[in-house]
Amino acid sequence: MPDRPTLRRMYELMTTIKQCDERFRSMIAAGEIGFLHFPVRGQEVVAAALGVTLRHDDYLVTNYRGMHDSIAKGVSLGELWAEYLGKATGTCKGKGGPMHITDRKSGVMVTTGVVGSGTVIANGLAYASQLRQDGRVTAVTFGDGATSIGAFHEALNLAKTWNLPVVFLCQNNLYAEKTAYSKFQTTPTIGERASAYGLPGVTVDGNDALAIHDALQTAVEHARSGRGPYLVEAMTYRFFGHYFGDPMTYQSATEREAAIAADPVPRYRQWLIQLGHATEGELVAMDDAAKLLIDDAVEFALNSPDPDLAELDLDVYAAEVAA
Amino acid sequence: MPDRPTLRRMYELMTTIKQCDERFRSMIAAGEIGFLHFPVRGQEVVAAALGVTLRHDDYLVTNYRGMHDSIAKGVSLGELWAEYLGKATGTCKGKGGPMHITDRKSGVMVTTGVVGSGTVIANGLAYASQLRQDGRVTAVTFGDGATSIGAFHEALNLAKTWNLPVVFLCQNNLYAEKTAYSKFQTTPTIGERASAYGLPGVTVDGNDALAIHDALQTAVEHARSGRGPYLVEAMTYRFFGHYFGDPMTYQSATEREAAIAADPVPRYRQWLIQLGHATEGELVAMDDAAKLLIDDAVEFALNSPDPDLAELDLDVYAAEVAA
Amino acid sequence: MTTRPMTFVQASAAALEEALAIDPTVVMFGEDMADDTGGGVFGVSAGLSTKYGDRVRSTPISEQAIMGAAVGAAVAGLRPVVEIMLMNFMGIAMDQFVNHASKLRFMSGGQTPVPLTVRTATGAGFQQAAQHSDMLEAWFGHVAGCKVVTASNPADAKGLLLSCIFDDDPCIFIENTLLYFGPGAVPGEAPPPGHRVPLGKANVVREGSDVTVVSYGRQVIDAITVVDRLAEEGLSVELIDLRTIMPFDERTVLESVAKTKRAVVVHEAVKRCGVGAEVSSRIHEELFGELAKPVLRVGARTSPVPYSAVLEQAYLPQAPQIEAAIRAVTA
Amino acid sequence: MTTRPMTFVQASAAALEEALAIDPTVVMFGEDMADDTGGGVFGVSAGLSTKYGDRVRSTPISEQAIMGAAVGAAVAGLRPVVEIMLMNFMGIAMDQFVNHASKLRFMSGGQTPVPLTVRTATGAGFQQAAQHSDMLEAWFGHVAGCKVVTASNPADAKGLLLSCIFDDDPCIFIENTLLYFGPGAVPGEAPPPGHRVPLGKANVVREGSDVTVVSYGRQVIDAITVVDRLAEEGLSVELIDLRTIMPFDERTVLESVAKTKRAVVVHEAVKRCGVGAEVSSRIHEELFGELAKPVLRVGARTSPVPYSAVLEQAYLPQAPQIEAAIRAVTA
Ligand SMILES: Cc1ncc(C[n+]2csc(CCOP(=O)(O)OP(=O)(O)O)c2C)c(N)n1
Ligand SMILES: Cc1ncc(C[n+]2csc(CCOP(=O)(O)OP(=O)(O)O)c2C)c(N)n1
Ligand SMILES: [Mg+2]
Ligand SMILES: [Mg+2]
Repeated sequence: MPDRPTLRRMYELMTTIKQCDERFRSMIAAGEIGFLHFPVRGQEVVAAALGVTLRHDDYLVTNYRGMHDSIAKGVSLGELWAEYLGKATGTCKGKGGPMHITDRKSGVMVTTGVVGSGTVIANGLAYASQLRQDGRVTAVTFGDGATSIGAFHEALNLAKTWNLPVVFLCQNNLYAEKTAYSKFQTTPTIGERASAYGLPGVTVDGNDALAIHDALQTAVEHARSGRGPYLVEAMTYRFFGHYFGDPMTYQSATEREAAIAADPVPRYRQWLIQLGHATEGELVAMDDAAKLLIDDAVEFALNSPDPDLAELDLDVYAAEVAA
Repeated sequence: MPDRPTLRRMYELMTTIKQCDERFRSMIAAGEIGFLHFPVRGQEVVAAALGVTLRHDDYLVTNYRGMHDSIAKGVSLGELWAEYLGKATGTCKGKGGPMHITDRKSGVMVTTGVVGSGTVIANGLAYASQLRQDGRVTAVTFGDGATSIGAFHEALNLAKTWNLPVVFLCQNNLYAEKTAYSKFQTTPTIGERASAYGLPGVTVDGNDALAIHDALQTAVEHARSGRGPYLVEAMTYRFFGHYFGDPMTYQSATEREAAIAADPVPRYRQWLIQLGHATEGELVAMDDAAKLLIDDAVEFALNSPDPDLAELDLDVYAAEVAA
Repeated sequence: MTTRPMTFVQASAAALEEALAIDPTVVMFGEDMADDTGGGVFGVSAGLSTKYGDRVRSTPISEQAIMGAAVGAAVAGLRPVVEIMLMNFMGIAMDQFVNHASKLRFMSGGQTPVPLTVRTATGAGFQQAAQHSDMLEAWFGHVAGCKVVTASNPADAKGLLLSCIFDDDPCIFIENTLLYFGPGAVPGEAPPPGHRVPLGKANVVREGSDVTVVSYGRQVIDAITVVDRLAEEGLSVELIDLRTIMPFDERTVLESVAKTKRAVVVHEAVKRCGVGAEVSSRIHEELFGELAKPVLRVGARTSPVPYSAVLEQAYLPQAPQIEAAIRAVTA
Repeated sequence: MTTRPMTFVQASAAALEEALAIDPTVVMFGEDMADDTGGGVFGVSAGLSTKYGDRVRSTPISEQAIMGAAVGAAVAGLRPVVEIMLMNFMGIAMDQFVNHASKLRFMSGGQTPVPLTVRTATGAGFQQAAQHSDMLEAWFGHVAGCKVVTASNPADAKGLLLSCIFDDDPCIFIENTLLYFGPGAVPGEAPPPGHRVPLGKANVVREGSDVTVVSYGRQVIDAITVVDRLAEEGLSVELIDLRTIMPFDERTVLESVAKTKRAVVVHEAVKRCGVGAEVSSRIHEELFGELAKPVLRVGARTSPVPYSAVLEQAYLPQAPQIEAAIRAVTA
């Protein structure tokens, strides 16, 4: 059981992620901003648990649906918003965008748009830590769909043979785009597929903050102590489809409504109050503080300039591309 | 237990493969012919068992170390030799070579030089059979090293989700080029990795004709009856290294000598006699017949013409390439 | 002949449906493709699995397995049409497409043609950034044994896709997401059923005598605007839509340039080592003595596709650059 | 300065050893690489893992994992040098090399350079057929963000490989198997320790005034033979070895052709959409008015690499074709 500050920090992260996702969606719906958004609403808990489990200097590799992971790892909201809006002040100067957030200072090293590709990259980061003995762990997050891709297999296999300090975190939200997980499920769980590589794997309720926190803590500790890689499958759900605007015709309304009714964020909030870890007043204050942070981030992003056209010739190579 | 004709046929295949490999090596050593040869000596038994288990019209996908598989599946020795020698009369008119034997008439559909790549192709052949309900099974052979590659994972996973009639046959000869299997072994066996895809997998002694025949028969029957894919790992050994001429410095002489001392071909031959399935005289006749066939094949190949230069513009596309 | 309008999405859908209907060896698979998994990410395959059952299937996210299965199915005599959702993901399937699909006919001495078609969407302009927008046709142009095809209007899309499917060589058919959903997605005229556009044959979109513009895909639309505007100025531009990008219709291109003595090649892909370099080189090699000016190329900057809209628009070759190049060679 | 002879294998080995020795961030991995797994398939890395321990590692047969680990290690600040045994297997690692290694510096807005080097062997002429011989440098030339390098002699090989390793961009260094073990494998002069050959700078192998030949890799050796023979006839050929194939040293090439007014580009790769098309186009674009003849390209036929030795030799561009092209532009 995490200590009280950790429990409260998890809530701060959840409410920030939840409100951030809501704000993106409402502003897109209102036509104030426009980009392809991959909603993370419903998956806040697993990200929050990851955020409090990793050290600030640990490495994270995430993917296009990675806003929650990035926030949890500590990316500044202003820079995140600015990047999503393609502004010069964004984490990547507006050149990468939502699918490619890199933020060295918070340890978000790579965000990939290619399903499953992050798993093999994570090994390289972990290898660097292993050589340097810097005590860092690398975590890589990916979806249920990503476990079908060859890179995932190669990644687990190499991580095991090199005994790398890496945690593979599958956020199983039951869908890969329009394809239900159950349609392509060949084993009862993804967690147990780890045994094909001789590494430990578990499947836990990713919407249960204590359960996923516990699993991640075990996994991170395992990796950090030199015992090698670990696979964690966190069962969760995405409330708003693959992308914002997804008509979600391929999924049953009942299933979705049930998931929303069991929304893990208010559930956790309730639990904090019930167990006396925080008062309603304190939680309202956290919600409000997150709102203010987001207000600032939005303002910062909206008021930021577009990147200079000269940026096109920069960062392609170490030297500027000659016109 | 296979019937007597099958037991004898297996020996015919083994002695043909063994002598063929010996002839290639002796002629290369003598400088009479020259090409990069991947010896199959030591792996005859598994190929022979496969040969008698598959129907003539079943499909086979093999790889650069595939001479034994091709012979077992029924490729004409003359055309095989001619292809190895790059002659116009070869299976592929000399354009593919040893690493790319295709022989439609015996069901050898693809031979790949890219490790593990055959596994995903096999699925496509099996899918065609599934649609046509032609009762064919597709077998694909690959090595222990190939199981580390992503394509292998994708292949097993898709084969299971589509319930394809395909048999994945891993010939575990304990080495991948210079890398001992044990160096990269993450699970006790490769056979058990099948469980990560919900399909049956077994590991058997591939040098024990009855054991491997039994396993393959079960696997092929399973696939043919519509119950889906099957993984068979056949434990074996390659006597002459990765390629002919390989100094084999990476491998212990004792290990190799022990393997050669336990040569599965004479062992099986002995067993046939002991159990009364064939007499010494009959087996000598088989050995001699195989030798004559090889003599003919060598002569045919040596006397065949090189391909015409016009072949360069043919078979690139359906239409001839315009000069 | 019908004149109801047709979008690019409808064009691909119609070609697929027609192919499935007329030939039982046509099969289709890809991610999300079957109706119980959404009918395709862009809805192109909606309804097809319901109608054609097991011949239209969804796959796990496994580009190597998709392409490999297509190779195997083609070798077994089927005509698989597979979807690699976005062209950048061909990076995962290159071994199967290049080392296997494109070479097996040759390696087998002609025994195993590989009549597969890859449909793949791509194109910059939607802020999909560096991993979802690349035009990579030049890679495939360099590979002997495959054909690379794209369309600039829905009727061509339908006719070319059908030709790809029934062609006996592996084809990669590029669908532009901006033509699907962007400003260029204006419906065109629907062709009559059975309409095919032959591979290997370019289309002279505008006849002209002063300069030849060679292009393909979405840039043909930009070029039409420029060419028609210049016509008002009295500049007569011959506009060629390659349709089959590679191997390209040298004859049509060379005959045109022999007439106009000037040429501009336009494509969306990065200019460096792009298809434009091949087309330009062929023109120079064959018509050097007759050319009034060097062939110019218009293409994207040497950069990954940027996310920011302003950078992305500056990255892309646009109408003003096409116009400038035409003016430069006719000056 | 030492003059002991050095083979290509020794050149790569020496560069690797030197890099490992002087910079603790240099790491190496690939199949069979460590000494307990044979010290590398061609023996290039023999002894290095024994000396440098965990910095030199073997991997399972997993090209995606190899390239991905190199990307991650580079992002973390190491200088990984990875071996993709043969260039055709890059087909498996394209997503990692192109979508990730080559773009991450840009996508991250400059935060994460990817200073990795891929060593990969290839080349036709050893009857290794269609899946083990391809020259695919044009693919990488089309990708903004990476550099493509190859050497025509051992001293360059050592100096260029060292420069790749210490370059801050992803580099792909192509090693020719025929130069390793074939008739071209004559040892060259060993360069002094520390010798580096700068990237992006071509080498003028022979100065001349009548015609410029631009080449790289093994074909430079063929070209030298031809050029030296033609010199006896009084034909003065300037021979340029690009060394860095792409981005190439336009300045050296253009200055030379501005002088000679004639050019031939030679490479082993298939001509269609090859690097030669880019070089040829650039020369035409910049020097059209000064050229006496069109730039000619010499490259492989439009075909997969055939197995049969007679076909393979006919597939490959050879000295007679180089000579014929030179004669054609100087006629
Ligand atoms: C290699 C690859 N194939 C296909 C796609 C297109 N695509 C984007 S997201 C997605 C579904 C991924 O599902 P999952 O891994 O479960 O992650 P989730 O989106 O549910 O978080 C697909 C197929 C891609 N980006 N990369
Ligand atoms: C994708 C790929 N990577 C590397 C190679 C080089 N290579 C050829 S054979 C081989 C070893 C394969 O070992 P295994 O699968 O055990 O088969 P075996 O040779 O023992 O039959 C390697 C690495 C290749 N051909 N393909
Ligand atoms: Mg999912
Ligand atoms: Mg092996």
